[in-house]
Amino acid sequence: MKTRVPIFITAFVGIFMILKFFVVTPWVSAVADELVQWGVITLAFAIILGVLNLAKINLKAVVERKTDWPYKAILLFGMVFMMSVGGFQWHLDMRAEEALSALTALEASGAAPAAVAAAVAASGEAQARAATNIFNFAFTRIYTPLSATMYSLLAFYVASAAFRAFRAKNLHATLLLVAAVLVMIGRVPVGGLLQVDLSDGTIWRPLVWIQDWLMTWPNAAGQRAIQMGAAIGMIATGLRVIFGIERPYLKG
Amino acid sequence: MNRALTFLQSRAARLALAGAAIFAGATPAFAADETTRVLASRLGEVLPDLQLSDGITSATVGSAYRLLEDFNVVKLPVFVLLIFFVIFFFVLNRRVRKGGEVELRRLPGINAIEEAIGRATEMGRPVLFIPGINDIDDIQTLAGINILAHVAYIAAEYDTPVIVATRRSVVLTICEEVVKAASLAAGRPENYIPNNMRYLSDEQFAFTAGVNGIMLRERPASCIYQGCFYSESLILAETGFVSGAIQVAGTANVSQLPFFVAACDYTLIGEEFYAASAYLSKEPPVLASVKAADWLKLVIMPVMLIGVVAITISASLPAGSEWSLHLEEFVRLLKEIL
Amino acid sequence: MDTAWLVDLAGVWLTVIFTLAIYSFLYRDNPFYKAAEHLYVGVAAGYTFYLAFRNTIFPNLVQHLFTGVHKINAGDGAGWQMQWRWGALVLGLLVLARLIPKVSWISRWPMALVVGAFAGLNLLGYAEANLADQIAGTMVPLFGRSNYAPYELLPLLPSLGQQASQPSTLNHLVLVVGVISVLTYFFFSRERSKATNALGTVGIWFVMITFGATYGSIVLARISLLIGRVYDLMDYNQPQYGYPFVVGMIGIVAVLAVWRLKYFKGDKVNDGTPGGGEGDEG
Amino acid sequence: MINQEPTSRMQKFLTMFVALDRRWIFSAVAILTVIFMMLDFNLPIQPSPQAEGMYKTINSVQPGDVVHFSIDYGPSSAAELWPQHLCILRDLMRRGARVVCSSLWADGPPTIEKGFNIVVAELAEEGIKRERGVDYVNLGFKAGDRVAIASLGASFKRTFPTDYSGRPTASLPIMQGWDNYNDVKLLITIGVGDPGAVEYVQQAQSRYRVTMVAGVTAVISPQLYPYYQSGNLQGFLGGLAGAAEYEKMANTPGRATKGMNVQSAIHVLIVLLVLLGNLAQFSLRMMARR
Repeated sequence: MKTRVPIFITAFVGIFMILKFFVVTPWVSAVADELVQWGVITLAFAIILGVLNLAKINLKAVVERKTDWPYKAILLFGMVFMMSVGGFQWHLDMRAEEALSALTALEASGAAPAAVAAAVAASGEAQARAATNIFNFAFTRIYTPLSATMYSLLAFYVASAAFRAFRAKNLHATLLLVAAVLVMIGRVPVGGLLQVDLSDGTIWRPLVWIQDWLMTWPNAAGQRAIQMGAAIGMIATGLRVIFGIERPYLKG
Repeated sequence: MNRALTFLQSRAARLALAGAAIFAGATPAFAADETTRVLASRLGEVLPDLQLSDGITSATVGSAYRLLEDFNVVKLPVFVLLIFFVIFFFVLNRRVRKGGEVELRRLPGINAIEEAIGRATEMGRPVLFIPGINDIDDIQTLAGINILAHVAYIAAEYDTPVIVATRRSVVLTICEEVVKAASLAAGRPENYIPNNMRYLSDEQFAFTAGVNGIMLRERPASCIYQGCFYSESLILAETGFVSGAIQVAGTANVSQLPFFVAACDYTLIGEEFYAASAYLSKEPPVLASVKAADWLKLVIMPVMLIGVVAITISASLPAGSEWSLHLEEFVRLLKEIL
Repeated sequence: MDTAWLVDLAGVWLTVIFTLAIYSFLYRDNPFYKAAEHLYVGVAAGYTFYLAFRNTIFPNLVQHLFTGVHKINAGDGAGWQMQWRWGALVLGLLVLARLIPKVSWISRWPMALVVGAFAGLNLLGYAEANLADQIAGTMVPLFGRSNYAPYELLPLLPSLGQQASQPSTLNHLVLVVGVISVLTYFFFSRERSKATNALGTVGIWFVMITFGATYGSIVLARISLLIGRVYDLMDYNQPQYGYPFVVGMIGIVAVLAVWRLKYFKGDKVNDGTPGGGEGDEG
Repeated sequence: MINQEPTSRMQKFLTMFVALDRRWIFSAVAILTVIFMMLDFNLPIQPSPQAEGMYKTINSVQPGDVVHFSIDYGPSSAAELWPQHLCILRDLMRRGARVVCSSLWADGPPTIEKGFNIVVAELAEEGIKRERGVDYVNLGFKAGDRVAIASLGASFKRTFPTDYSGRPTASLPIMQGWDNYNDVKLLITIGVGDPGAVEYVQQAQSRYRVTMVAGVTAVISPQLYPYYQSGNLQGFLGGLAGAAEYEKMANTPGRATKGMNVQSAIHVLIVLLVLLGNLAQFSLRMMARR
C-alpha cells in the first residue's frame, strides 16, 4: 500500500499523459486536461503545508526567543498582514463584480435611464474602491520595490563575478573571457564608435559585427547542442521516474 | 486470398499496417484535417495489391484508419525518438542484468559533490541544498530531488545536517520524504531535522533573499544547487562565494549556466546534470538509461550528418534537376521522421 | 480626500527605504537588510497563499463544483468533468493528511499522481521543441545554393558589409561542427576513441564561447534593472516628499556606522573576500 | 601561483588588486550609474532594421485608426519596457490614433494608466487635447492568456464589458464602428514573456492578418527573429537598447538614450576591470618567475 500503489499511480498516469501527446481522440485529451486540473489544485492545497512550515519554524523561534527573533516576528506579521489585506481585496472585488452584473442585468431588462445611471455610478464606485485600497498599497509600495531591488542586485553581481572569474588561466577560461568581452562591447553604442570604411563605400562596425556573428553562429550552435543534450537527459530522467526506476520520495 | 485475410485480421498486422501508413503518409507536411484523406490514398500506394473483396477486410482496414485518425502524425519525430530510447534502454538493461557492466567516464562535478559534503563534515557545518526554483511539474526539479536523495544519504553517513530550501510547497514535502528516507537508509534517522526543511514563499526574489539569509547566518560550508534556476542563480552563487562555501551547481537552463560556471567551483552542464543521479546511485538500471541516452545521440548525429550531406549535394546540383528534387524530398522526410 | 497625500508620502518613503535596505546588503548583512528580507518573505508567503485560494482553489474547485460556472464556460463533456472534479478535492485533502503523522503516508498518493502527470505531460513537449526541431534546424547546406535564396550561391566566407547573420559556407560549417562536437562532449560512456576525444575537446571550446557570449549579452538586461531602480529613487527625491532618497541614504549610512562601531570593536573584519569574518550578531 | 610572499611594493599592490574586495566594484558601478545619468551627452545609436520596421509601421498610422496596444508587463519589468511603452504611446497619441489599451497581466492596468496620464498631460502642454473614452481607453486586465486573445478576435466589447474604471464599453465613443481584429489597423504588444508577443502572433496576427509589431525585453528578443523574418512582425524592439533606437529615430532622446550611456559606461568598466585583472595576474606570474 505504502509504495506499490504510488508507483502504480505514477506509472499509469505518466504513460497516459505520454499517450495523450500522440493521440488526438477527444476523450483522451479531456481526461488528460482534467488530470492536469487535479494536479494544479493539489499543488494549490500543498501551499497550506508550505505556509504552515514557515509559520511553525518562525513562531517557534519567536516563542523561544532565539537569535534574531524580532525579525522572525516581522516575517510573521508580514504574512498575516498580506493574507488579511488579500482577503479584504477579494471581498471588494466580489462587490465590484456583483455591482457590475447588477448593472448588466438592469440594462438588459430595459430599465429607466435614471436607474441605469445610478447603477453605473454604483458600479463605478465599487470598481474604484476595489482598485484603490490597502492591498494595492502593500503590493506597489512594499512587494514591488523589494522584488525589483532584489532583482537589480544582479547589475552589481555581473560586474563582480566577471572580474573574479574571467581570468585567462587556461584555454577554456580564455575563450570564455574573450567571447564575453567582445559581446559586452559590441552590444552597446560604444562598440559602434569603431568604424571602418569598406572599399565599396559601406561602413563596417567590426565590434558590432563580431558580436552579432558570435551570437548567431557559435553561440547558437552551442546553445542548440546543450539543449539537445538536456532534452535527451530529460527524457531519460522522466522515464526513470515514470517507470519507478528512480523514486527517492517513496523509499521511506 | 484467404491467408491474406486472416493475416489482416490479426491485431499485429493491423498495427503494422497503421505504422506503414504513418511512414508513407509522413512524406508531405499535411494539416491535421487532411490526415484521413491523405492516409487513405497513401495506403493504396503502400499496399496496391490489397483487395477488399468483402466487408470483413474493409472493416479491418477501417479500424486501421481510425487508429491513424487518432494519431497525431505531426508528433511523429518525437514518437520515433521515444521508441528508440525505450528500445535501447530495454536492450541495455537486459545486458546489465545478465552481468554486463556499464562504465561511465569520470565527471569532476560528481566527485565535487562528495567532496563538498566531506568538507562540511570537517568544518562541522551544514550542507545547503536547493532543488531549483521550479515546481514539481518541471523534470529538472525531479532530477534535483534524485540528486538530493544521494546527497542526504552521504551527509547522513557523515553525520552532517542538510538544509533544504525550496520555493514550492510540494517540493518541500517531497524533499522532506526524501531526506527522511535517506537518513533512515544510512542508519541515522536522527539526521533528518524537520526545521532544516525550509519553504521560503513562492516569490522568486523573496526566496532568494531568504536563502541569502540562510547562507550568511547559518553558514553552510557547502552549497549545492541542482535544478531549474533563473536569474537568481548569480545572486545565490555570489552570496555563497562571500560566505566562503564550496559551491556545486547543476542546471539545464542554458541562460543561467554561464553565471554558475563563473561563480561556482563546479558546474554540471545540461545533460551532465540529468545524469548526475545515475553517477551517484550506481544502480544498474539507472546507469543503463544513461548509456541508452548515449546510444540515442549515436543515432541522432549520423542522421544529422546525412541530412547535411544530402541537402548540400541537392543544393550543388542544378536547381530543379531530378536528383536535386529527390534529395530535397529525402531531407524533408528525414526531418519529419526524426 | 485629505489623507491621499499622506498615503502617497508614506508610500514613497516606504519604497525608498525598502530599496535602500536591500541595497545595504551590498555592503554586508545588516539589520536593515534582515528586516527587509524577513518582511519580504512574509509578505510574499501571504500573497502566495492568497493567490492559491483566489486564483486556483476558488475558481477551479469551489466554483466549479458548487456554483455551476462550468455550465457557461465549458463546452461538451462539462457534465462528467464537473462530477470528476470531486477527485481533485479528495487529492487536495489527501495532501493535507501529512499534518496527521499516523496517516501521513497516504499523502504520497496525490504526490505520485502529480509527479506522474506532469512528468508525462512535460517530457515530450520539451523533446519536441528542443530535440526534434533542433535536429531539423541543423540540416543546412554547406555550399551550393543557399536555402534562403534559392538561386544564390552560398558565399564561402561571411561578408563584412552585410549583417553577420547572413548564411555562408563558413557559418554553416561552424553551426554543424559546433552542434556535433558539443553533443560528443556529452558522451558518458567510458570507451572513447582519439577522434571522439578530439571532437569532445572542440565541443568544450564551443561550450565556453557560448557561455561567454551569453554572459556578455545578459549583462545588458541586468544593468537596465539597476537603471530603472535609480530612476525611481531619483523621481521620488522631490522636495514635497522631503527628499527621501538623500535623507534615507544618510540615515541608513549613519545607523550602519554606529551599529558597526558598537558591535565590531576590535573585530578584524574582512568580509568582502571569501571566508571573511562575518561576525555573529546576537 | 601567487602563493609566495609579496616582496616589492608593486607586487603587493598587484596582489591586492587581483583579489580586489568586490565592494569597490559595487561602488564603482553605483557611482558610474549616477554620474552618467546626470551627464548631458548622447552616444550615437545605430537603429537596427527591426527597430526601423517598428518605427515606420507605427508612424504610418492615420488619425482615427484603431490601434490595439496590449501592455503585458508589470512593475517588475518596467525598467526595460517602460521607456518603449512611453515613446510608442507618445507617437500614437500625437498622430491621433484611437488607442485601445488592455493587458493580459494582472498588474498591467496601473502601468497603462500611468502611461496615459503622462502622455495626455504632455500633449495638453503642447495644446493637443486627447479625451478618455474618445481618443483612448484602458480596458484593464483579462485572465486566460491565449483564450483571452482568441476571444478578442471575436469581440472586444464582449471580452471587456467595461473599461478599467467600470464604464460599459458599448457606450464609449472610441468603441463605436468596430469590434474585432478585422477592423484593427495595428496591433502592438509590449510584453515580458508568456503571454506576450509570441501568443499574440499565434492567436491574433496569423489568424486575422492584422499588422503587428512588438516590444520585448532583451532576454526575449532573440525568440522574435523568426517571426520578423517570416513577416508576422513588421518590427520589434529589444529591451532598453530597442527603446533607445526608437527614441533616436523619433528624435526624442529620453530615458532609454540616457540609459544606453550608463549601459556603455558599465560595460566599459567591466571590460576594463577584466582586462586589468588579467594584466595584474599576468605580471605577477612574470615577477614570480623571475
